[in-house]
Amino acid sequence: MTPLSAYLILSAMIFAIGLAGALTRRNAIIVLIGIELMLNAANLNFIAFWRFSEHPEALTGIMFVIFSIGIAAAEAAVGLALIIAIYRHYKTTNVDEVNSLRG
Amino acid sequence: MSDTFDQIFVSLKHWLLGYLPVWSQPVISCLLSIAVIIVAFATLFAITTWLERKGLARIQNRYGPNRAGIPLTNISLFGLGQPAADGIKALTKEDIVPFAADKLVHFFAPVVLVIPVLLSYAVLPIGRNMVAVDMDAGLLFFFAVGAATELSVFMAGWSSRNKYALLGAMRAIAQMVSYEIPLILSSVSVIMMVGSLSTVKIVEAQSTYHGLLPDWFVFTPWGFAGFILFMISALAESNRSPFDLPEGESEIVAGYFIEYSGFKFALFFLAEYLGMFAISGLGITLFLGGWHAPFAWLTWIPSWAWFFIKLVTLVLILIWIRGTVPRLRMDQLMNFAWKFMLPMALLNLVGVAIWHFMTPGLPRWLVGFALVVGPYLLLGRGLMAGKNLAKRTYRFAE
Amino acid sequence: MLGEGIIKGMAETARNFLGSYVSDERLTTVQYPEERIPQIENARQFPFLLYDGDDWHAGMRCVACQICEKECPPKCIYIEKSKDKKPDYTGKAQFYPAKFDIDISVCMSCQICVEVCPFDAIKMDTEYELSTTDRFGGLLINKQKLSRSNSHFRQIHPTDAAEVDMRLAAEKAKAEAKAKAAAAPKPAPPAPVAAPIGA
Amino acid sequence: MTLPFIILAVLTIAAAVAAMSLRNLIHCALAMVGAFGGLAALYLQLDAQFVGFTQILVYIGAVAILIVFAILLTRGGQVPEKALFSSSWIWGVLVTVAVFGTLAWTIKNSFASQRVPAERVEATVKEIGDALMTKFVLPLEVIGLLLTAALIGAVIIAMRDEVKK
Repeated sequence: MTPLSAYLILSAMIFAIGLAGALTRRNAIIVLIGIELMLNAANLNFIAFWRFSEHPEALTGIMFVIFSIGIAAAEAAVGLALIIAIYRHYKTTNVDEVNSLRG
Repeated sequence: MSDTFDQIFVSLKHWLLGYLPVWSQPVISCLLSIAVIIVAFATLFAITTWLERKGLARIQNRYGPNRAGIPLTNISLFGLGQPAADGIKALTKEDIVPFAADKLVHFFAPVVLVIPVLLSYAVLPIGRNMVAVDMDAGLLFFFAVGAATELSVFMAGWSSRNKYALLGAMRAIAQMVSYEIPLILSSVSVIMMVGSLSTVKIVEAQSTYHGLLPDWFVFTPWGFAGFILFMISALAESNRSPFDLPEGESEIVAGYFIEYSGFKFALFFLAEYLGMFAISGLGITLFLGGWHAPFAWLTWIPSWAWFFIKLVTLVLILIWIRGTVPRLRMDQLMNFAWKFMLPMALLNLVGVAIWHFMTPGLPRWLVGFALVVGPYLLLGRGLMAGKNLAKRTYRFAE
Repeated sequence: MLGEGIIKGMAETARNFLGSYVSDERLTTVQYPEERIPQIENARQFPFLLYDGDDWHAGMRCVACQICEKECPPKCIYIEKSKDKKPDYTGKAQFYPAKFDIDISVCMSCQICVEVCPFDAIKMDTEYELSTTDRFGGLLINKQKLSRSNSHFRQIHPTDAAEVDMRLAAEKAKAEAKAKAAAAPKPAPPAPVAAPIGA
Repeated sequence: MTLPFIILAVLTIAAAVAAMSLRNLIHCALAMVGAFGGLAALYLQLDAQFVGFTQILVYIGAVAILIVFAILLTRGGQVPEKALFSSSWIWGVLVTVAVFGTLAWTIKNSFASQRVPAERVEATVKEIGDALMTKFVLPLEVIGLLLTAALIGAVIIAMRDEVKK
C-alpha cells in the first residue's frame, strides 16, 4: 500500500500547480481552472486521511468531499457567469486588463 | 438441463480458467469477460444496422439492402452481407484529416467516445451470474461514464474546425445535458424502491411472479411512467430520431462527425449504436426485470437469451419510432425536456414514495394511477394552452 | 401534446411495414439490373452523330460548322475542321470533322447542340450505361464511337426521326431538281454518290 | 509506493501542468479533464468508489462542459498572441514555491508517514445515504440551498440586461 505521505505530497504538488496557474496566468478562465485544481487537491487530502484514519466508518472525509464537490460545482457556475459578464463589459477575459471599477 | 444452458457461458469460463496458472486467472478472467462483451455487442451492432435499414425501408415501402450476401455467389440472404460489406468499406476508406484541424484532439475524439460506452457495459447484468463487475455504486458508474461521452462529442466538433461540426457538438451537448436530468431522475425512482444502486440487486428485486404478471417495475403506475420517461431520455441521450438534431442532415450535414471518414467515422457509428444498446440494456435492467423471464413457465429459456430478446425488442421499437416521428426543432426539444420531462420525473418520485409507503391493494393502485395520469393530463394540456395547433396556413405557398 | 398523434403515426408506419410484405404493389422500387423501365420517347442522355447509309465516315452529316462547339454551355465539344472536302447527302462537297470529341463527363445533356445544328447531324441518345473505369479517357468519346446510323435514330425517337427524314428528303429533292435544272442544258456531271436518305 | 499509484500520480501531475501552461485554452480545459480523471482514479484506488464516480459525473460531465462553453462564449478558442502570464508572474511563482516548500516540509516532518491504512474500509452507498440523511442532514440542506442560490445567481449575472440597452 502506498504510504499516506505519498498522497499528501501528490496533493501538495497539485495544489502548488493550481496555485501557480491561478497566480500567474492572465486568462480568467485558466485562473478558475487553477482554483478548481486547488479544491481537488484538498479533496484528495480528505480522502487520503479518511482511508488512513482510525475510524473510517465515520465517513467524515467522504462526506466532506461530497459537499466540497457540490460547492465546487456552484463556484464554477457562479465564477463562469462572472467571467462571461466581465467579458461582455470589457470585451476581454484578461485579468490584467480588468483593473478599473468604473463602468 | 435448463440450468446447464443458463450457466453455459459461466461454466465455460470456469472450465477455461481451470487450465490456466493461478496467478494469471484474475487477468484472464477480466479479459474473457471483456472479449465476450465486445464480440457479442459488436455482432448485435452489425445485425442492428441491417435490421434498421431493412425496417426503415419497409416502413417507407422500399426493399432495403437485398443484394450483398455471400461473396462470389448469387446467394443474397436478404442482404445480410451488407454489414460486412459496410465494415470492409469503412476500414479501407481513406482517412481524411482536415488541414486546419487540431490533429491530436481530432484523433482522440472517437477513441475517448468509444471507451466510456464500452465501460458502461461492465455493470449490465446480461444473465444470471453474468455481470462483468457487480459494483455497489453500479448505476452511478453507468451515469458517470455516460457523462464522459459529452466531452468527446465536444472534442470531435471543436477539433474539426468546421462550423457545422461545432454547431452539431453544441446541440449534442445541450441536448445530452438537458436529458440527462430526466434520465437520472426516472432511474432514481427505481433506486428508491430497491434501496440499492447495484444493478444486480435491482434485477433481483424484480425476480418474483405475482399471479400472471412478473413483478417488473414497468407493471406499476410509477414504473410505467418512469419507463416511458427513461426511454424518451434514452432516445435523446443516444442522439436518435426524433432527437437527432446534432446530426440533422438537412441542416448541419452530419453534425460533429462531419469531418471524419473511414475507420474513425465507423467508430462514431459504433459508439452511437453501442450507446443505444447500453442505455436500452439499462432500461431493461431497471424496469423490464433484467434477464428474468416474463412468465414463470418460460424460465427454461436461458436468462441471457431473455436479456437479448428484450434488448432486440426495444431496439426494434426504437427503429419503429425512428421511422415514424419527424425531427424536433431545437426550442421544442428544450421545452420538452425542461417543461414536460423534468416535472413529470420529479412528480413521479413523489408517486414512488407514496407507493412505497402505502399497503398493497386497490387504493394503492388508484392513488398511483392518479399520480401519473393527473400530472400527465395537466402538463400536456397546460403546455398546449395558448398554442394554435390548427392546420398551418401558408401565405405565399400553395 | 398528449401523444395521440404519435400513436396514430406509429400505427400508420406499422401498417406500411406489414403492407409492404403483403402487397407487391406497395413496393415501387425497380430492381435495376434485372428489371428496367422502358424509356419514354423523349428521353435524352448524351449527344451522338448521325450518319446515313452504312459507312459512318462517308455518310456523316456533320459538316464541321462548329456552331455546336460554340454554343455548348459547358464547352464539352471539340471539333477540328478537315482540310479536304467530302460530298454530303445532297451531293454537295462539304468539310467534315477531322476530329469530333465529346467529353460526356462534362456534358450536361442540355440538348442545345441539337437545337442549333442546321444539318440535323447531332441528336440525343438514350444510352445511359456508360460507366467506365477510366474517368479521363473513358468518358472522352471520339468521332467513331459517337456515330450512330439513322436507323438507330429512328428506333429511339421515331416521331422526331420521321420529321427529320421528311425535311431532308424535301431538301434533297429540291437540290436534285436544281441540279437537274442546271444540268439540263449540259450533260450532267457524274453525280457524287451520296447515300440515299434512310438507306 | 505501488506502480498504479505512480502511474496515476505522474499522469495527474502532467495533466495539471499542461492545464496550467498550454497556450490554447481548449487544450487547457481538456488537460484539466485529464487531471480530474486521474484524481477520480486515485479516489477509486483509495476505496472511495462513490466519491470517485461523483467526481467523474460532476467534474467531467458538468464542470468541464461549463468551462468549455465559457471559453467558447468568450472567444477563447483562438490561440492568444499576447503573453500568457500576467505581469506579476514572478510574485506568483515565489508564493507558489514558498507554499509548496512549507507543505512538503510539514508533511515530511509530520506523523503521516507512520500512519497505516485501515484494514477494510466499506463506504457503501447505503451507509453514505444513511449518514447524509441523519448525521449530515443540515449540511445537505445547506448545500441544497447554496446550489439553488448559485443557480439563480449565475443566471442573473450572465443574463443580458435588457433594461439598459
